[in-house]
Amino acid sequence: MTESRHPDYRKIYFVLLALLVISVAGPFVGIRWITLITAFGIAVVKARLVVQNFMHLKWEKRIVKWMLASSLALMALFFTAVAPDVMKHSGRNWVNDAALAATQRGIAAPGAEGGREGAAAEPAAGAVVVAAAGFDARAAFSTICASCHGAAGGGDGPGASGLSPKPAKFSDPAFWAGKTDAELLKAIREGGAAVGRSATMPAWGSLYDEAQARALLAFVKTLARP
Amino acid sequence: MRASRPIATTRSATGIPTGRLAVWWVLASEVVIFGGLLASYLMHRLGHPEWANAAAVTNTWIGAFNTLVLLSSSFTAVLAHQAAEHGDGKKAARFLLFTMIGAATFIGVKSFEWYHEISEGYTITSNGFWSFYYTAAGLHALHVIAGAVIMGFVARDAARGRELQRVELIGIYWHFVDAVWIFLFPLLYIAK
Amino acid sequence: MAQAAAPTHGPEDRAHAPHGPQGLLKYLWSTDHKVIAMQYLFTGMAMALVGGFMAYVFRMQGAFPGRSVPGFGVVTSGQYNALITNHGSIMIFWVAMPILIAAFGNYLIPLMIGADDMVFPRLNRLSYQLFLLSALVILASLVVEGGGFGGAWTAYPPLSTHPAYNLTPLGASLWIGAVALEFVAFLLGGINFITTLMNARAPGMKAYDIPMVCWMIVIASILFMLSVGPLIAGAVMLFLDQAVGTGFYDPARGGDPILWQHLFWFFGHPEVYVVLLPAVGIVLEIIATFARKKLFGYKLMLYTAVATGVLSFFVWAHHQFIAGIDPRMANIFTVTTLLISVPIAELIFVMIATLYGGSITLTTPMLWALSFIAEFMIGGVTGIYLGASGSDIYFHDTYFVLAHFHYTFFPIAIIGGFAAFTYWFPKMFGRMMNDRLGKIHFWGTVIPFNFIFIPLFITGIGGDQRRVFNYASFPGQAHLAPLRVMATVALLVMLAFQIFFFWNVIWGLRKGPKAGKNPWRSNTLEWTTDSPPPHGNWPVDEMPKVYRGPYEYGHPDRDDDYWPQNLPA
Amino acid sequence: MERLIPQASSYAASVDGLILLITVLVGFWFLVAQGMFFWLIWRFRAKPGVKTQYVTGEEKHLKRWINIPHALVLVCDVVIVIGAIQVWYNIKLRLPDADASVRIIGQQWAWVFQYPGLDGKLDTDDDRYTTDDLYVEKDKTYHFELQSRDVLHDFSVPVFRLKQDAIPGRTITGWFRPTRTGTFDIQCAEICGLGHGVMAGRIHVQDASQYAAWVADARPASDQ
Repeated sequence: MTESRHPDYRKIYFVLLALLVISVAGPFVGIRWITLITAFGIAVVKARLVVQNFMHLKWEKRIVKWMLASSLALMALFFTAVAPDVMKHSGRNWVNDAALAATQRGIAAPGAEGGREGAAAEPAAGAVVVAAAGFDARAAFSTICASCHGAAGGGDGPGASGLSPKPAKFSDPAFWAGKTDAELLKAIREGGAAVGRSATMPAWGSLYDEAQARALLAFVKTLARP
Repeated sequence: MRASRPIATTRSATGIPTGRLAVWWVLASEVVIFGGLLASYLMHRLGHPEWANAAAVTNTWIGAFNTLVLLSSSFTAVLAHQAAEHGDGKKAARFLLFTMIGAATFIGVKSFEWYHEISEGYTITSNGFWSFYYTAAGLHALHVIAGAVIMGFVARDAARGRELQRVELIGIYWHFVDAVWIFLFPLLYIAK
Repeated sequence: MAQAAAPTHGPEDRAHAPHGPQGLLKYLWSTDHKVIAMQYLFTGMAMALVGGFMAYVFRMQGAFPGRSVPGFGVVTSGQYNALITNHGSIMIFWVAMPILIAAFGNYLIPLMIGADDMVFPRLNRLSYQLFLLSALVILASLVVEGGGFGGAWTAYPPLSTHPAYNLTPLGASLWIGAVALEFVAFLLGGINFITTLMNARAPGMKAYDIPMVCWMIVIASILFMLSVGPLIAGAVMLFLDQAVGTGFYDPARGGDPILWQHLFWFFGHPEVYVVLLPAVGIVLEIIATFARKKLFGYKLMLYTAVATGVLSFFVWAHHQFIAGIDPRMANIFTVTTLLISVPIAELIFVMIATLYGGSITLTTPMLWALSFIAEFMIGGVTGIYLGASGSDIYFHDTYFVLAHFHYTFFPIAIIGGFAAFTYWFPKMFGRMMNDRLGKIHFWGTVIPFNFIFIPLFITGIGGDQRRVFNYASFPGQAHLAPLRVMATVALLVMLAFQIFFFWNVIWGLRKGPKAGKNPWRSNTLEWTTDSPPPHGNWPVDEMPKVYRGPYEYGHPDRDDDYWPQNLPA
Repeated sequence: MERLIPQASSYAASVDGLILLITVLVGFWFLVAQGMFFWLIWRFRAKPGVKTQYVTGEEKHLKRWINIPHALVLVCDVVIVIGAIQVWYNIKLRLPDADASVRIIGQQWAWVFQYPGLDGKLDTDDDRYTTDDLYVEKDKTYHFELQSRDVLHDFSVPVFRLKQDAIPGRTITGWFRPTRTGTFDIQCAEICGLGHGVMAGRIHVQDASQYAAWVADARPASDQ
């Protein structure tokens, strides 16, 4: 075992405790930059004391210092290069609408209890949903459903070739035999697996609410051929 | 060269004992694991001033108490190292025991704190701040638990005077866990 | 008794062979670095067969969409996505890394630096066990309910985080779990490699006497260690998003999907060099041996490799030029990306220069090593198109990208792997392989390889997107269909020729002539012990000492054209 | 390039020009290196009785053979970087004045296009929507606002040499100027789930009269 020196650990310990007291007391001054210094400046000093003396980095070979320094430097690099995309909410030719909206909501309603469960009703994915100027079931069908179920509901859309089991044929009367509205609505909003049919039928509940799903179902019924 | 196996483990071309070298490499990789998480947190925190509302809920006094506990446990860990280097395994084991008690206190206080926060409705899914809060502190707590368990084995050996060099190794790891908390404390508790 | 191989136990136990009649469990429990290397090697090969089968299935679908694939059936779009995702993940994480780094790193480092084992044999064993577990988890993820994860190996959220979007909640969670487990396994392995090389070198072996392949594996391990950390943190966040419902990457809840891309590529780009460098090291060893030449500028090459490694941390966002990062950042990353071509070009030049003045024998391993250089150059130069932001607008995520990285990964993992396997086979099993079968296998692999990916370069230039299971929806690409068929046919030919490899291995193991200690008349230390080396590598009192560098071929003062490292002057 | 895929936007030719520039510079080095490589293999094949030369690679006159190409590669890199940044600046950073605008919304697995209608403003009552078919006029500069409803998508028009990811929660602005009439493919170039392979759209570039006819046909969104 190599000989390593031992400083007076008790002294260092008491310095650490004193620093802890300062960092807790800092915010009571109520000035932002003082808080930042007492919080993070002191954290750096404390960590340095611990690393240098308790971990004996002071007496360690140079290569170890290089190892740790390079991992820290890499993290600084990571932060610098990623912050323009993640920390900033807008840049050249792009805007992070969702983050800006979240920030505004949070600042407008500081009493939102710091994010208590259910306190802030978040909108569904994509705060920038197209203006829902009246729901058009036909357009929705051709947008979403037709790629597999076919433009005329024949189960022959371009996506159908690769699917197994095959997508439902709405034009086929056999499909409608014994189906209830509740079951079909469930299939639209919760996916095929929810009603024991093909799991490749996705759940559209995030896109269509109950009323829209009903409108969609009403349209799909018009595709049935006698 | 005395002919006995294993040979590789006993060589030391760098002059640093192999075990200690390995611990430093473990820590270098831990630095980037925690670094990646904390860098991500920092970006979000700076980009979302509204998270201050959530941060205001955390209890600085509990955080400060836990910092005190970890600093003290680090102190006893380094005293254990000193004792081990003087060949006093019994004393080293006793100091390690103090450190483990510190770890248990830390985890106990942490569970108490989390229990209260969760019962008040602040869970990991509440919002971004709370997600990072539970993830970062949780990852750290896992390190505390793992360190304490390993320390138990080291202390058992040390009490019998065996593998005394391991007291230093677990100590280095423990101080690292301490240093991580030194940064987590202002990041999660003080900055409101 | 063999169980007592742990380093804390008595010395006499270690003489026992770790594997024997005690069965498979004992074999799995061995701490001998050679046994663990074999475990990695054969697990990697088995996974390569799985990955190869996947390639067969989705290439068949790509060429003949909608037809039933023999041995699989009709490929649905969900299955197609799962196949390409797991092909990519398996080939990189469960084939390239275990074979190049873990298997040959484990096998070669202790032998080449004259040690009896790794410095932490039990940690080594744990590393393999975790790796095996991760391999089982990824295989399990393919057959769970809902099917395997289909969000591509980059696993961009929100597709990878929301079950409603990816429809494979269980597959996605198992996938991220397997990847994270694999990272931990390689972290443990990497620590072992690094400390072994740093500390356990034979007496007399200075830094510049270390064989290049050891350096390369260790540099790769360091790169891996320093880059994977953020992704482990990111994987935890991704897993929590999937399993608990946090919103780290969910824009509607204050998260950011771009963050994952950065975390992923901060690891993902150095990862390319993590697998490249060991392959380069392997090729250098083989070239030096069969050209009977000292490497052209040992230090130059070492510094170049380090420079490549350092630069590789500065280029990651070139994978994200058009992925929504701020366009101003793209300029910076274009500059750094093209800068990295300088050390890579240097590396290639030095490899070529090593041939100058040599005496080249084209054995099977040498053919593999030389073809690595030739093929990798194609991968290297096509990378420039993608690193330059302006042309990447067009090429991003086309088949051009796909062909480009297969021209890097195929030479690295497959050619490099075969080169190493054929070169060290005599050492590992004590018998020679058949040169004629080896050459048939070589040409039967390398020629079809070019016929797979050159057509795909052209389809990429023609605008074919990756990860499209059926081009029926894109009439503008219809004229490229014959090229897709050509690539698939070439793949079938290449897969068929792999039979010669397995035939050769079996022939070599059963009937191959005895290899002796040093069949290639090479300098490095692993050739100074028996083939296969005994447990402990050398008798306890005959551990080698090192007197010179590893590449002293054709030294003017000697009659022999080689000069082993351990011969006293 | 032209043979494989037509150029149909104002900047397509500049992208192809950059690709050609890279091909020339890189192709030269590639041929030199491969030529040297195969020549060396042939020239220094093993011959009985010929001993290898002992070259350490430290000799100045030999090192030149590495260092000079090395410097030249760096020069080529600089040329490529300048070219690449010019093209990139023109397509992604610059935003020329718009004649018209359109909002492009990706969702699993379709494209929705929102046109400003007659008043030229988005998000008003006369906005028009189409799915999977985008109608634009030749020789007009378009600004697009790219959004996504669910996962990442990528709006890619190969004939325009245009590609940009759509990210949920963000709006990314870009531009294009069609220069050739016809109907071309729109692809999704970022894996977006099961239907990624069928997430196709078509862009109809029309001349002024055709486009005017299409606009005259315009009705409110609900009649689509």
